[in-house]
Amino acid sequence: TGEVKRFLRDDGMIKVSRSLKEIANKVRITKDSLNGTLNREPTLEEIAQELNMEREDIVMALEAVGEVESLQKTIYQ
Amino acid sequence: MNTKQTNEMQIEFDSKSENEGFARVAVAAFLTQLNPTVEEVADVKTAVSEAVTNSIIHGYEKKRGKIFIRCIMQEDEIVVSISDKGKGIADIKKAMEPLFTTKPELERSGMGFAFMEAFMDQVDVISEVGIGTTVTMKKKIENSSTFRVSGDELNG
Amino acid sequence: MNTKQTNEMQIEFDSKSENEGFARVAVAAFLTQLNPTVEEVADVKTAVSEAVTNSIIHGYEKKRGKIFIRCIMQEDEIVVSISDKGKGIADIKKAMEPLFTTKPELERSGMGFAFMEAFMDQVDVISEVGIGTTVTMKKKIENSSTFRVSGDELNG
Ligand SMILES: Nc1ncnc2c1ncn2[C@@H]1O[C@H](COP(=O)(O)OP(=O)(O)O)[C@@H](O)[C@H]1O
Ligand SMILES: Nc1ncnc2c1ncn2[C@@H]1O[C@H](COP(=O)(O)OP(=O)(O)O)[C@@H](O)[C@H]1O
Ligand SMILES: [Mg+2]
Ligand SMILES: [Mg+2]
Repeated sequence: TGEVKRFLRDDGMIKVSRSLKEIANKVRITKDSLNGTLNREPTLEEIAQELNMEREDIVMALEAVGEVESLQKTIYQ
Repeated sequence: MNTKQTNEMQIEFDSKSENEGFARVAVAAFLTQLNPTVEEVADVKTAVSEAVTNSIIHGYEKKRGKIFIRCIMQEDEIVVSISDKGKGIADIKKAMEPLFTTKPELERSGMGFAFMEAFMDQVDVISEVGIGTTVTMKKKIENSSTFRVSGDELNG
Repeated sequence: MNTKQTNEMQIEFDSKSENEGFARVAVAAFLTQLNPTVEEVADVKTAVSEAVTNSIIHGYEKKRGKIFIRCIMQEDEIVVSISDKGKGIADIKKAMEPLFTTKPELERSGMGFAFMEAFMDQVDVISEVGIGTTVTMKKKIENSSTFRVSGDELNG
């Protein structure tokens, strides 16, 4: 089965996945740069298009690096 | 004729703290269909985390039980209900007061409901002692492009 | 005495192609508890995608129905079942042959089951015409640290 997988991946039928941390970093950079050009928070779709990814996979990558820090910002500021 | 587009999902899982992350990502992944910002996703995740943690810690007191999540999206709004069949809440009004807790040994004590109310537009709690608790939360997504035109782009 | 650690979840959602991404990520998020590699996660996501897409396109033929996913983790193995109450498969053996398809107009025609078999350790199909289809897939996670002590590292 290893061969089948390799064939499918080499054929470009399956996207080779990058590490979640790598994706999360790209998401953050893209989000910040879009924030600058749009002058507002970008939507997930805007980030997804820039990175050629699905919105759902972006959410999963963000979870991996933990971005639940908006808490302190809102409550304790 | 009802022209409103809706979409719905339900999850059921064991009341183990390892599942808190799964529950929050599942709801967040579903929410992406409303095209939220990263901040809006984080808000919903935080609220879901707090409600699920409450079901695990207070509802089932770490014994094994089932937690149920129901999500409905209607136009630009998401409605998330989190339910348990645990011990229930005797005084809901008191339970929702900031800093009120029956387990003072925990971190962020007594701020769970305050967080849910801060991050969501609306929070409603139904509970009965010995029967269980349901927390229903709503949030409008500001720049929502409502639903995706088709899922075909998924294969792109 | 059963000392095996298990964990279980179930999802139910509308058979809309927008939900394929949600389903794939929900299963992947649950799977992270077994500490899989990036590649193992990608394998499971691909297999889930194919099975869910089949239920939407072939099972319900784009009409609205419910799709059910059940995931059980037992030690280092994940078992994922994807079910629909759609039209069912008359000849399962034939359906599973590479390149066999009843909808030749689709992309990657006839390779769905081949993908599932390539990416998972085991694929079993139960189906009855007019009743529905259940695809059950298993995969061992090689370097599984079995269950995480807690989900807290997700916040790390
Ligand atoms: N699902 C639940 N089942 C039973 N009791 C609950 C539940 N959720 C909340 N409570 C009660 O409400 C109180 C306040 O909850 P919360 O604001 O989240 O603070 P904390 O969890 O830190 O105690 C809890 O201490 C508990 O007594
Ligand atoms: N859930 C399902 N319900 C009904 N028929 C199905 C289902 N899944 C697969 N099939 C049948 O099996 C065939 C092969 O499936 P698959 O290998 O995924 O290829 P494809 O989806 O490209 O046709 C389909 O063309 C269809 O006839
Ligand atoms: Mg709490
Ligand atoms: Mg297919």
